[in-house]
Amino acid sequence: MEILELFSKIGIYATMALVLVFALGVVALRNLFHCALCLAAVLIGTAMIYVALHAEFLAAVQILVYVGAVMTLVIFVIMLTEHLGGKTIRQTNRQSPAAIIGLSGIVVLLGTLLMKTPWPVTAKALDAKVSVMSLGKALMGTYAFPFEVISVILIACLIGAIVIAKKDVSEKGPS
Amino acid sequence: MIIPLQHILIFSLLLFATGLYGVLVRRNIIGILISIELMLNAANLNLIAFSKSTSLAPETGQIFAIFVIAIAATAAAVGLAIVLALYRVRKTVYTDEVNLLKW
Amino acid sequence: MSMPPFLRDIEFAVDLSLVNAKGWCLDLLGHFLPDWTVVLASIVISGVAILALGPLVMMYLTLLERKVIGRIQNRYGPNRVGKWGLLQPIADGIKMFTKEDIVPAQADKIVHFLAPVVIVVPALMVFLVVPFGERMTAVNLNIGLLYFIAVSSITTIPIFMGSWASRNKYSLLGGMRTAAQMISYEIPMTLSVVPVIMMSQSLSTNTIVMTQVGDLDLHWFIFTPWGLVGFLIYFLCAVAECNRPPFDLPEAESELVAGFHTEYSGMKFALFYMAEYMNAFTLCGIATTLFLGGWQGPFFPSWLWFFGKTFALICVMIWFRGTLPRFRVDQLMGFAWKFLLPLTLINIPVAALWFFVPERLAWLYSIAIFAVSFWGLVKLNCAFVPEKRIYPLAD
Amino acid sequence: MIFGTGILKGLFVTLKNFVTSYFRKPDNGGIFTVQYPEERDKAIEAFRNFPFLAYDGTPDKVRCVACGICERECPPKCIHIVMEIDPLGKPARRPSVFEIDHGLCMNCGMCEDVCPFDSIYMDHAFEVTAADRGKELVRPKEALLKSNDYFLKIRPGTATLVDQKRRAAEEKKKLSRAATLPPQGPVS
Amino acid sequence: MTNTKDLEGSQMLEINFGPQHPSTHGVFRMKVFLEGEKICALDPVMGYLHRNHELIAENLPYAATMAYTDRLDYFNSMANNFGYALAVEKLAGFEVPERAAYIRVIMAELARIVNHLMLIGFLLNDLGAFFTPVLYAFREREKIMDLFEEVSGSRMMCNYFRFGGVKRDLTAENLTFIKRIVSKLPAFLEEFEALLTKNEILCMRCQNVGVLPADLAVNAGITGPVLRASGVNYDIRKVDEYGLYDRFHFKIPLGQKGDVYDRYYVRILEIRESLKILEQALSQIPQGEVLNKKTLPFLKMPRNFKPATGEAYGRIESPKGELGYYLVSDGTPQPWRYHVRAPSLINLTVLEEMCLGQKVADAIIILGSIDIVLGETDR
Repeated sequence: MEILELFSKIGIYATMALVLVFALGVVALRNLFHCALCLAAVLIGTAMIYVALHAEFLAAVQILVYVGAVMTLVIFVIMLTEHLGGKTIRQTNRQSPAAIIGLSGIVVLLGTLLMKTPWPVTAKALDAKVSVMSLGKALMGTYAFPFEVISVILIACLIGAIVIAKKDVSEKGPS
Repeated sequence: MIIPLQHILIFSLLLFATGLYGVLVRRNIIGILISIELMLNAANLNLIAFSKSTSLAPETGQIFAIFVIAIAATAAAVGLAIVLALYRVRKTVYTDEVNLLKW
Repeated sequence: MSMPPFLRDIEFAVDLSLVNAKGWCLDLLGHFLPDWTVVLASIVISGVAILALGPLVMMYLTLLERKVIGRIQNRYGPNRVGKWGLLQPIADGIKMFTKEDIVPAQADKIVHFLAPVVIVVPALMVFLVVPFGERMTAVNLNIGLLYFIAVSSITTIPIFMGSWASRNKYSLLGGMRTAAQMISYEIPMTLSVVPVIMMSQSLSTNTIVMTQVGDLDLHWFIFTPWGLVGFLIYFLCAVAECNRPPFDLPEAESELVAGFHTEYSGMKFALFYMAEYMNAFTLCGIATTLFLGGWQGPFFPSWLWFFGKTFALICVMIWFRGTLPRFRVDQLMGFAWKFLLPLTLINIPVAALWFFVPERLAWLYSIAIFAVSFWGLVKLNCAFVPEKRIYPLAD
Repeated sequence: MIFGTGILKGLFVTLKNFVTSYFRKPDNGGIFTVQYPEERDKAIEAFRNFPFLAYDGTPDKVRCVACGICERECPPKCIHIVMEIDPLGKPARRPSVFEIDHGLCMNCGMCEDVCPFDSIYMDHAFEVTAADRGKELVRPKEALLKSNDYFLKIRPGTATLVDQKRRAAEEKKKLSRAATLPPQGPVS
Repeated sequence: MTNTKDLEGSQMLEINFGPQHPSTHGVFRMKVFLEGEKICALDPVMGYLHRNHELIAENLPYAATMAYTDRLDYFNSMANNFGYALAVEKLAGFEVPERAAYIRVIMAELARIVNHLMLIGFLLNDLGAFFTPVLYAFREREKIMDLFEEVSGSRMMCNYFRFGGVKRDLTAENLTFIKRIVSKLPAFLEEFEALLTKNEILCMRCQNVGVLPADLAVNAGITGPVLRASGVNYDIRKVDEYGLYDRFHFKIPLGQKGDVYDRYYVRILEIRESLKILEQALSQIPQGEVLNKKTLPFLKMPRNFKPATGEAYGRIESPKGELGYYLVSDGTPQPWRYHVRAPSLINLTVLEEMCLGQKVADAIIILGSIDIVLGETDR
């Protein structure tokens, strides 16, 4: 069975590499629609990594919420704001070289720190299986308050988004 | 865990850095918003990875990730609504063209 | 009612024949090759079965649809290629393959190419959790239902890709409509499933089927008031999710020519078509699983029951197509948000109370609640109610 | 009136049609498709398609005298006639060229109406094709000539009337000829 | 009326519906400016099917034009023939034998039934029903078409009417066939209405959509069912009493709001009234000639027909509205001036007023409910 494990390892690293490539696409492509599609790919790839980390529920939520809803919203707005077939104009500002230098510094710094730090990995945690039921119990028990707060925020933002995007009083906002 | 924790952390660091780069250099507001989604994603990945390896209650990481996803969705909704409103008034979605600090 | 034991044995053998066939293959393989190949082979066999099933189902769904609609309209439907037109799908396939593939000059070539390819992927992926029969679920995920909802929600993205990349205004309008429609109808659809999850206390499709177990005394969820309402809502949303009439606005022929796939031809068009029909099939399959007892049923093999029920639901979809005109955009959205969504929200507490109340009483109050809420919702949405008109006859 | 009853009623109508399509007769609301190459609609005598030229007996006995009335009266001007000139240089009262451009003809039946020589009639043949719209669609005389027997077959009513009329005219002609010329033998 | 030139290049989405589009009923183009799905401006563009009908007719003898009038409104060539025959008869003062007049009324009403059935079918197609109403309508139309073929020789391009009568007499079988059609149509209409009239989706889509106020309709010269759906009682069959329409008892159904639903339902009611006329005509039809003997030579030799100098306007209530033919003769075999007042074209002029502020889908059904045929609109 080691071979199968090897396969899955290869699969995970390949997914990671692909996700990084698509992430670069998100920030570097000129056509915004392509960027959004790359982001969708990144999100799906991350969901796959979640599955590999035994967080299937989270993966499903990620796809449902991010890809199904947020991405649709993003693409919708892109469609509304970009002209169909319009020429792609310069998408980056002049901070780009500075940003690259600074960020590579941060990456190197944090990366070395990450590699140097001894991360304690407990065997109990490795064995622990998170079922949907235990997640639900935690949400409704330990984290009931944050959960409610989140729902209030969601409602508030829903109303806020509609109010902001609304054109004038006589017309309906996007649903 | 199949792959070592460090690798996941490095991966999420790279993802985060890419997202941050996007936030810093993008002119288009929608571009900035989707780069922020990238960063949030990297953070989520960290949460999951840590919850798999530490002795906290195993649900914690996932639940926080779910919260993050919910917040990200609200952020996207409000942000995009603002973009739409801005576009309607200014006919542009480029940050450096919206520099009047007024509507 | 009980069957004689030998009949039961035969039924069992037939029932599991497909499963056993796969098992024998794997056993045979296990004699010669290392263990990991057996695991791999198992995946490959299931995968190939699904990959073959998807297009096959799609091909014959088109034939079924054309035949049924033909009969509804007093026509024969296709009857030239093969007996009763049985080879028609193959002829169509050949035609699609050999047709010229036209890409608009202004199109975003890569995305235009990718969209039909990508749209098939989620359509095939959802087959993984559909329980086709006893022990015939490809992957028994413990979050199967959530997986199904999540994966089928990806479908909007390739539709967007197609509509955007075509650089066509009809496509663009179709894409916009798709986004609005799919997101709107996903919400009541997901919520209509919640009572089922509550009752079976599981997200696994297999467990949901098993909680509706029963031979002739039917324990299907549709035979409860909340199940019936949930089923109706789910089914209407399913019709909307796979863009079929009366909710076919994204590809409204009389308005938007063909909506998001206006600029597709040949094989790419066929892929869009395929995804649409496979979605219809899986949505009906999941409806069967959730509300109609899945593969449960007496006498016949379980997979026959599953396919029978699913095809019955698909026939209802086709029946809708043969009868109903299309909604308008605002009415479509209003129907989802002002009618279906409140009804699902009422449905959930009704189902929750079902646990604690004796059955007779539960029937009574749930019927009362649904009647009142239906009446109230119709009254509130006065736009849905037809006006009464009198036509004077003058000399 | 409960919301949805109209839709249910409509669904019932289509269901009824679905079921009855299996056993109802075509004229009673069943399937009325005529499966074309195998089955054919019943021939209707009045049906008119492109015109043809009738001849008696053999193709050289054309009724047409190339008078050109149809050519002149044809609304889309799709007929082209050239009168044959006999070796003596006199008009032979027979068409040497008689062409109908099927690409122009609109099957109005005007030529049939105006022809004083009972020569041009509307045909029933509708399975006419051409691969080239410039040349092949212009049908020459050879393609247009059809015997009176064919005419009798496709349009028995009209053809019998025409035949009677022609026979009567012949008789009259003979009689008048008999009246002007001395009899040259026993008249049968 | 918005000038669409001003809107070009604005933020609005400009869409050309047509000339190739599934539901423009031919080669017709609607230039539409959209804001989201709302119509801000609409510009009907026609002329793609222009065939020079009037000029051709001015260069042909009067009899030859009859075949061309078939091609105007190709759904009811019988009605077109009727109008043209009326105009020429007015010009030349021909009488029509009684039996021929009855046959004309029967044919015109059958054509009206065919036209209204097809219109409702296609309107439902525009509404998104997948061909079912069309094919049910086809089922009934087929019988009437068979009859047309039997009497005239052609299903659609009938060319059946002649000056002073009709081309061919109806046989006894034809009459029983028509009786059978007439006796069976009410049952079909019941079925059709069960499928459509009370359907909630149809009501939601059609009611209060594309409202045409009565005063606008009158001012714009709208005629036919579109006008009557707005509640104006104007039917040329009653106003002119041409043909034999004064002998029959029938009513004029009127709408109240003038929306798409009224236009749909008024047509259903008109079919019922047509059936009443047909029943009366079939029971009253006398024996006799079908063609005025005086006109026969003119049909044999069209160029001999030279009406005296003068003008005539013959109009009928075609299924689409007032179909008028205006003829000016200068004593030659060809008319000096020939003009067709096509109801499709004139009814189309209010399209923009009806569509503004509605959704895209509404524009399609409003166009469908006006009932245009491009052969007539563009001529």
